Amino acid sequence: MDIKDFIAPFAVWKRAFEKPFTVKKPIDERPGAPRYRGFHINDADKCVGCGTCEAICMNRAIDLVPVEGRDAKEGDSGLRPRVDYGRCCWCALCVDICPSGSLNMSNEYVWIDSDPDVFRYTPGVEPKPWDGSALGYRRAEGYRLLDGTRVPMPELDHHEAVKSFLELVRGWSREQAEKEADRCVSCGLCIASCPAHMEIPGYIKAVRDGDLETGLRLLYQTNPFPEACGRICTHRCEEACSIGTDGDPVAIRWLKRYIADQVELADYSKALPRKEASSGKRVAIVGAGPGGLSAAYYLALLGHEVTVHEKDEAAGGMLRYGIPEYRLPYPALDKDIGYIESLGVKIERGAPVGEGRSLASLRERFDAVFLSTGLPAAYGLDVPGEKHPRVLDGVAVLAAATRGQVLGLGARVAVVGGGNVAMDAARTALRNGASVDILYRRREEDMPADPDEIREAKAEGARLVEKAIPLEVKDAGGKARFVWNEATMVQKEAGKRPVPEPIPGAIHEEIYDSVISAIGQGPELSYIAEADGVEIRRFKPVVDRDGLATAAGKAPVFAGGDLVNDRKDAISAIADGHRAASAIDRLLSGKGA
Amino acid sequence: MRRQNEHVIPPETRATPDLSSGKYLVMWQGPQHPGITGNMSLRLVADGDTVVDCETHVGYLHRGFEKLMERRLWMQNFPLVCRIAVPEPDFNEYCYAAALEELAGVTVPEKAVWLRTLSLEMIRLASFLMWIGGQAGAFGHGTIAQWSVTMRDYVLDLFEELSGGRIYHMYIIPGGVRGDVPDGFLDHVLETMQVIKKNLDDIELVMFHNAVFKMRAVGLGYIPPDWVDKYGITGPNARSAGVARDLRKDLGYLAYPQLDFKLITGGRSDAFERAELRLAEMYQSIDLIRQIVARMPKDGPFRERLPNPLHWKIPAGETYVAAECTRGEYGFYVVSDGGDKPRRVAVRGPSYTHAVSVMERLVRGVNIADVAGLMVSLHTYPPEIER
Amino acid sequence: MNTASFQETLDFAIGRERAAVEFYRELTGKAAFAAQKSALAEFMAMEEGHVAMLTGMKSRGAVNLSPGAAVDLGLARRLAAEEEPTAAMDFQDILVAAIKKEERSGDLYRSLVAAALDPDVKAIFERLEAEESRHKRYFEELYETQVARDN
Amino acid sequence: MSDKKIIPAPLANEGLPPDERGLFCDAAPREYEPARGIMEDFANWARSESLWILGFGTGCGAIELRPLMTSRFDMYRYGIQPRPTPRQSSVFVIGGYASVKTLKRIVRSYEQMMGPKFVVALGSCTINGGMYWDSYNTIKRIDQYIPVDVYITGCMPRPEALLAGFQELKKIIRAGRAEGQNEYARNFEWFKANQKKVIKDWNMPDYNW
Repeated sequence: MDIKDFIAPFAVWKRAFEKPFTVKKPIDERPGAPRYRGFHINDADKCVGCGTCEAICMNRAIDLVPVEGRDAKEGDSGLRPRVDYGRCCWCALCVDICPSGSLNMSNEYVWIDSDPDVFRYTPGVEPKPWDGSALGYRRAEGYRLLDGTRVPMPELDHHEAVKSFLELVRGWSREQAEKEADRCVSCGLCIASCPAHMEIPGYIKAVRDGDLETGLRLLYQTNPFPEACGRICTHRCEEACSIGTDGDPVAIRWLKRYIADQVELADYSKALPRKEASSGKRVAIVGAGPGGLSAAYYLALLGHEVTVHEKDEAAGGMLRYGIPEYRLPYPALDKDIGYIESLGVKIERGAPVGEGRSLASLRERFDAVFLSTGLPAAYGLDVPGEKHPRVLDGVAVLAAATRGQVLGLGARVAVVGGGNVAMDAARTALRNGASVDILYRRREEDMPADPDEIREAKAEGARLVEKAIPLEVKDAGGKARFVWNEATMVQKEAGKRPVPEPIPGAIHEEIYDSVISAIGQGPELSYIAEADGVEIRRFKPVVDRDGLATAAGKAPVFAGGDLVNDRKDAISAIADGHRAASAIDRLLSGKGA
Repeated sequence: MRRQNEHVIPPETRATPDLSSGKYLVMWQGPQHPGITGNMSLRLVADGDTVVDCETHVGYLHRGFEKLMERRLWMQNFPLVCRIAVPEPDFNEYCYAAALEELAGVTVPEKAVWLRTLSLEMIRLASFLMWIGGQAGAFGHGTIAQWSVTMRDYVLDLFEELSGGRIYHMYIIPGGVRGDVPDGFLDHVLETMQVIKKNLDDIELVMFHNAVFKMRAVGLGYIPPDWVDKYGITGPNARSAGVARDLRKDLGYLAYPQLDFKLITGGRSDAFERAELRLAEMYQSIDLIRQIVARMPKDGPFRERLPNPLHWKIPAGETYVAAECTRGEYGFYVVSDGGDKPRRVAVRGPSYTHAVSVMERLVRGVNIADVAGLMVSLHTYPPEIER
Repeated sequence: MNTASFQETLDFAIGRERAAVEFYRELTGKAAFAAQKSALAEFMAMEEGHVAMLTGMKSRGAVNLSPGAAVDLGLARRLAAEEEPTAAMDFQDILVAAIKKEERSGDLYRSLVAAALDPDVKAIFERLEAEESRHKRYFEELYETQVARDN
Repeated sequence: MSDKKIIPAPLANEGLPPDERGLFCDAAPREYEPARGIMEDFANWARSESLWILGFGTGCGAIELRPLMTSRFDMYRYGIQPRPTPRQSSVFVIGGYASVKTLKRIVRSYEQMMGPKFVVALGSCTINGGMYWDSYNTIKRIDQYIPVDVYITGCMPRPEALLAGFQELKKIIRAGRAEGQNEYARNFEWFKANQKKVIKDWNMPDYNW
């Protein structure tokens, strides 16, 4: 110790005149940093209520609560996260993981109260002073906890694909499927949007865990057509997928296909539930499409004896005769149907109901009847000259292709319509070596077909002619001269979709070898007589929630599938079949109908 | 009376005093006591004003982290770990993240490595600044804390800018870090380092050339070098005892092998030297931060993409990842059974050895008034004692 | 407008609606199965409703119909020239027949509007024309959503 | 707070060794009776302007008290300063989570404080358990055990939030609404019953001030 040790400390007196460290008005002068993790803000319109924030929150600080004025709809649970600041640790994992990116944080941090019960609120719903704060924690650019990119699906090259009816989509390897399954956050928004309410997060988890038998069991709980649906389902679920709010939705359909593809038919019985003991009841099903066979599957499982009456020579309905082989190869469909038949379902092929096998007689012989005859008849173009021999029916063309008949479409084909049938017909024609024009009355974005289908049809070489209103078909030396009027889209009424309005004078015409009409299909209902007591309104049997069309008379009649529902896709038909099967079982077993 | 520069070699074995003799005074220091470094307590037995026996009592801050972590997903644990050592959360974050990365076989991008190093050095500086205020305060010198805690706050401002958090940064996430540096951040770092360096010069003048501090700290709490291995003493406490041990050099993790710094060791091993050594390490940290800022890659990804955190499974295995924190070796031992949650996490913090085993022995023979100063000179954080 | 011409105008309109009822009755006679009959019965009931409505207006002495014409979706003009529905008529055929019929009624009223000298009579015809356009719109909408779904 | 059920239980300092009886008060706390009108207003103003904090860092919240005490935020200018002993303090700052072992010391320190006394609770942990909501060793809601006047949310609340909290407390005190102490007296048995539910080794007197 020396004298310096007494003097040196005084040296810092020189700092006495420097600016002090003190912040004069700390509360007002010091906002949180631009990245500060303060109180939550949520864009309630962007938020879909998937609850991923709730799932990642280690503190259970987030609760999804119903919000007034926000109803559940497809792709939106109607719930919004409520944050409990008695739990929150401001880690912002919820912000990092939020699939839609709606949840963020403001840089506000002062909230004081005497009541411990007030520190919870629903951001974006209950107004707070920090709503809409521009500053605060946001997910950094290039940083996401979730993967917004789908694992690419190997597909045939389009030039290659158009040469044959080989299946276009090749399917995933185990590694690819597991990687895709990993993207799922199990929010379950998809379940609500699936007509059959399939246990989607459950089977995706099964893929992740490599437990495909569990996956298959979950699939068959609600859908006995996993091979078919894994390929051609309209996948409404993927539109609802929360990951799809800011990225590619999880490829639910391909994962379903992966499960079904990986399990051999011989192993199905190991994974799937056994048939219950015979109930001694007999059920007749009209139509061996997805609706009818689904009902058959669930009825057979419940121990009922099921006979399916099918007018065509093979089962599958539109899955077989309406969907080309390159989308749904017949072995895959046969696998689904084969398993249903293995449960003892009897399918009488080539046995149309109508003359000689009336609905009334079925009602005599069986304990219940389920009608699922679909929409087999194509509507005509309804323009002058529609009876021209080169004007073909789209559904019939597809069926002929299935039967392996020579289509004889010619070199230039026009397909009129914008639905999936139109796309299938166009691509079938392409595979038959034709050059194809697709004529649609509205714009491409209005087309009811799957965007994938449209994209692929175009990639394979089909030319899309938008806003073409069919006017007439004239004869041109055995060929068809198709005349159409170019349209312009006019928003005639607010809130409704725009109407194609013909542009005066903009008449085009083109000579085609074939004109395939695919503007829509209607039902075949001549087999239902008035005496059957099935109420029909506007060519649709009127059914209740369970699909019951009539209980009067002999055996009750149920109806479902395209015949009845508005969705008109396979999965809706499957859902109808399942629902009707449950209702029939309740009725037959007397378990409170 | 201890004289200047005289080491009291503390007795290692405990001679249980006969409390019924009436000769001894039993007193509690803590948990509610200004002379304790956190929420823990010492049961002191004093003969006159000299402590003859000490028993540490911990458990006031026990939250059961290691158990809680077994119930949470791998990623969900990342906000939890930083709470283990409150004044320097980043070491927890780093060790946990690095353990997971090792088990899962993830390589962290170069940029993240440097940002992690920056973050660790910044928190080292902040933690030392907090400590030096306490050290001076324990000897009645309140001014230092007025300065140094503010300097620490400036570092926290930097953290706030970088990560969005003041105390708990939650910046080092498994796979990398949570964001790149914001615009102008590195300039702010350099400016702040300038301010802190100037302040440290003042502190050196006022504290280390202060007769009172010298008289009370020199010779206090002598740690014999042979205790270092015996009791698992690490960090500045060990280096002050002359043992050249620093995980930054020994393990060479993160960007440390690419940085230019020397190991600082001492030999006198008393409270004064430990303080001096820590001051030197603060200067060293400033130097390291400047080096990092200068040499950090400007671009590149800052986080490796990991699987979906909601069902991230880590292959079965176990690992121990350690880092040199301000007080010594900080380590995470993580066992995975291949599931989505840790099977076992054990945290090794230096505070346990320093504040319990070493403290109980060093405090014998020390004046009651010096207990607080001695305790601070070991630099311990009670929340970290009980994981 | 004198009462007589009001009565006459409405009688004319009621006559049109009665003819429409007959139109559907005739079609029903051709129908072969339940679905056709129920659709025709529904449309016939609508026309009967119009008869009742117009009769009521006649007895009250006032026409309370909105003058706002519905949007023309333009289907009527381009759908194929009317063919007599047959026993195999499907929903499309029935709808087309209905749309065509409404279109014809509308056309008739339009020409009557042009021919009418009495502004009050003109107003009534205008309203009747608007009413027919709303009917047509109703059928066109059905056609769009139920038949030409894919086009 | 309305559903506080009074559990009638004999509360006494029974079980104390006779020689320690005299060290403790032998009566339950009483409610504070305010003086009249302007006198009480003046007293409340005085109380609000000299908040003396008990320097007991019960949890991690204590870390933000250091910046508050020192030059940058300088709470002394607001009449706030830490005191080393409960006897001199009027504000108890619960620094976040409280483990069961700490709770015992919190109760004891709180009871030893002279009235009028106030409690400020920091962070999520005191409100609803915070991130230790499923820990076996922490209590979830501090207001089950001692009355709380002001909660400041955050994890941790920043020094500015703390200052704002103290300003709020001042307002409450000035308005004469800082009822915590009276509430403790009114519901003494309820609080005691709650405390004893979690503190298993209750080896201290019930009236422990």
